[in-house]
Amino acid sequence: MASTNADSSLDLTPAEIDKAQRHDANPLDGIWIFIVGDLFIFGSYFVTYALWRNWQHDVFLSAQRNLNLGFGLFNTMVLLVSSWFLAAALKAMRAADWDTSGRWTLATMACGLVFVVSKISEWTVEVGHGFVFTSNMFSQFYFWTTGVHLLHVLFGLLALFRLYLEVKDPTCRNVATAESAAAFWHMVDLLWLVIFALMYLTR
Amino acid sequence: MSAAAPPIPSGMVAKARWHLRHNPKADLWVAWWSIPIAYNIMGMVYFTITHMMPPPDPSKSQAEVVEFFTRYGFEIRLGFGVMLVSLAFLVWANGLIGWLIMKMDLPHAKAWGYAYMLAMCGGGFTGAYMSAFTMSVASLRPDRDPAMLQLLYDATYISFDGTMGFFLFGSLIWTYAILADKSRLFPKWFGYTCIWNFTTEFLVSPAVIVQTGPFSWNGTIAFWIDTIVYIGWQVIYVFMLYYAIKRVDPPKDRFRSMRLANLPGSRGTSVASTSGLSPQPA
Amino acid sequence: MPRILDHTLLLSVPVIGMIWIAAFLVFPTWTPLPPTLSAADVAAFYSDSGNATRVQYAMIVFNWFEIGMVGLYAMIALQMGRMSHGGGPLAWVYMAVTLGGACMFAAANCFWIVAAYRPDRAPEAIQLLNDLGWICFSVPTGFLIGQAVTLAFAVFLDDRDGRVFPIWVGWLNVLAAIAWVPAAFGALYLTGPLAWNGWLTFDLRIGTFAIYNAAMFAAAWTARNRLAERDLAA
Amino acid sequence: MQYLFKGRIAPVWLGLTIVTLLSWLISSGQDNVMKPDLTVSMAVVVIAVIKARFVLREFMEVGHASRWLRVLSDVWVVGLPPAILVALSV
Repeated sequence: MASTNADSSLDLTPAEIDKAQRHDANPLDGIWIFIVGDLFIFGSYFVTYALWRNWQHDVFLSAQRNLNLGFGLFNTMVLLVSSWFLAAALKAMRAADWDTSGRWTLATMACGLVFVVSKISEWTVEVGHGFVFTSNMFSQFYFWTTGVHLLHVLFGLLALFRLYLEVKDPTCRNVATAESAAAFWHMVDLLWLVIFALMYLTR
Repeated sequence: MSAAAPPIPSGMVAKARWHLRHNPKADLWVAWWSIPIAYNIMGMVYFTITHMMPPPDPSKSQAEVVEFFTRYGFEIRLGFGVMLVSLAFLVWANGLIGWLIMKMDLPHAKAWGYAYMLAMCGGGFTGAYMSAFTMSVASLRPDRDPAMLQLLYDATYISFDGTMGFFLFGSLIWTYAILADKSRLFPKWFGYTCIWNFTTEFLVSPAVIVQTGPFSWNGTIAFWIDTIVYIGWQVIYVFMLYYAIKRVDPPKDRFRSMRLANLPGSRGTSVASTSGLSPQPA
Repeated sequence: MPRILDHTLLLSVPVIGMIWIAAFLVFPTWTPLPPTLSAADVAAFYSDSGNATRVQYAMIVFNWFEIGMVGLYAMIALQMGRMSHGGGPLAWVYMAVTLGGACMFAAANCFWIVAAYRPDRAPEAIQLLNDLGWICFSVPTGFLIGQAVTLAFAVFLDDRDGRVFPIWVGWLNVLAAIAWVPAAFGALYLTGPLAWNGWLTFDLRIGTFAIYNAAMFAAAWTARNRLAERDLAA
Repeated sequence: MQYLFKGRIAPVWLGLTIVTLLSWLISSGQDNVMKPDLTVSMAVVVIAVIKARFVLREFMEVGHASRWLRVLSDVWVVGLPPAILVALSV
């Protein structure tokens, strides 16, 4: 059982510990593995959606009438603005202007909250019109994909909140963690751009 | 202390014996080995013996369900027999991970470790065992009323998919622990990959509502993408545990009870005289 | 406080063992219902008011005490913590698996109670509940096996010069684990030794369980005494 | 305010906004009648992925990141539209 570990020593050598720590040195690499994986997982969802759209084109087209393009456009703009604000927050942080950075982070979070509220009101309106998850194949994709995205938005808000706390506290200001949180938030924006195109705009 | 132990002999069995006797992490290593072995047995049971995976169509007619259980009845019961013998060893994996969480440098590490163990054991007990029972009972008498067979069929897959919350929560706990751990027992990037795992656990939930399409229990999204992500993550996780075990301190000074044995009133003999080891400082 | 009361947890074990045996005797049949009974026969068994009452009373008692061996297992887990791997994951694993076994027993218990609760149900439904009950009761020996193997492993890992449990406890656990393996395949056949009323699935499993718990009680009792002295000395 | 207009983020943001409005115009057409149109579908998908690449490069700063990351993100950007096109038209 344990025999296959036999030739390795019982504990790591200092060189091995060094190597393991260097591997870890950049926290950005950590979040990036997640982001790339998430992009590809979402990519597979998008392709699945396209396939079903192709198979049930009429159903999808008529079901798309239930969506409100205005809401979709508004949500897209809100997220784009939030990304812009966050990029400004990061620029301020790199210039060591922490107070301004905190304000822009708050502005980003405000945009995120607007998105959440807007998304939920959009759902409420749709459900009120009898357009629910089980209505048809399009509605399944729509509610599910936007729901998963909303989950990402909520996690992103948590990350931004933590970022804000760190910016406020002089003892734990750290550009590297800020960059991780920002990268995640921009990915949320990026995914929404594709979801908006696929759900609202395709014909 | 490994320096004082006798040299590692050659030969599989002798090496294994040496490690069991002298490796202070022997219990961790055996728990580690149980992971690839037990998961492979599980995979074999689900995919090749019982034909439970990939899942059959949820919208099967009653006649097709009867046919399914008639055709695979013996294999289903045999496969679940194998699984029931081996499944308890997955608890070793949970114990190992929970214990590693307890060793991390984060506030209330012990509680996080217990929470992980509770969540994962709960998921294993309900998700795997309940589906095994309903499936076995259905295949035991395929001449039952077809409506009842269909009930058992649904119960199998819905109890399998419907217990994802346990795994979701377990995974969430582990993820948090890794990301918050200051000792970096696991690399941070591995913590981020755990997020794939628990988010994909969220995503199977529509399978308990819809009967066809990509979100049903045999669908592209609810089953295939989820399973591919899970298996990929599982491979990473086995390697990460390997490095974590190498880095963590041994559970306990193995020779503590030997020292106790030297005390008056016990029947042990002196360690120093029998094995040439000097007692460790307390 | 009288000194004997220091040992309430372990002393509860033989008491609960007696209660289990009593409940076992109250159950209408000492051997399981044959799996080959037709749905009508199974329904008739539960419709018989004498049988139904005895099933219900036996199950109520099991329901009260199904987790009763927890004292023994917790005590064993405590001793595992004092072994040379103590502080590692094994003791926690041991506790988790014992809990799993009790949960499966509780599930079986509920299925039987439901079968006896409304005996005017369709015979097919009663038969289904009866099947579920016996399968849940007979087949999940994986937990018992996991329990025995974990403990055996801990005993073998313990250092040779100051064992917490003597080595025979390890071998007893290995033997018990082997004896429980056939029962995991108890769903394979409706007749023969592997059926849920066969000797491999029922008699061997129950017998081993009884002997195992008695022997482990003895082992835990003596280990507790010895270790108490040792701790006092330390 | 100064940070909003520092570097390239403001023009990039403006470009993304304009392109978003453009794809909305392409898709909505004259009235709200849903007509099947593969060209429109592909156009909005391609626009979305191009926007995604700008977000990756300008906001997420993938341009300065390690090589594997640049390569993988470009694989995603280049690979997604053809995959969706094939899925939409097979």
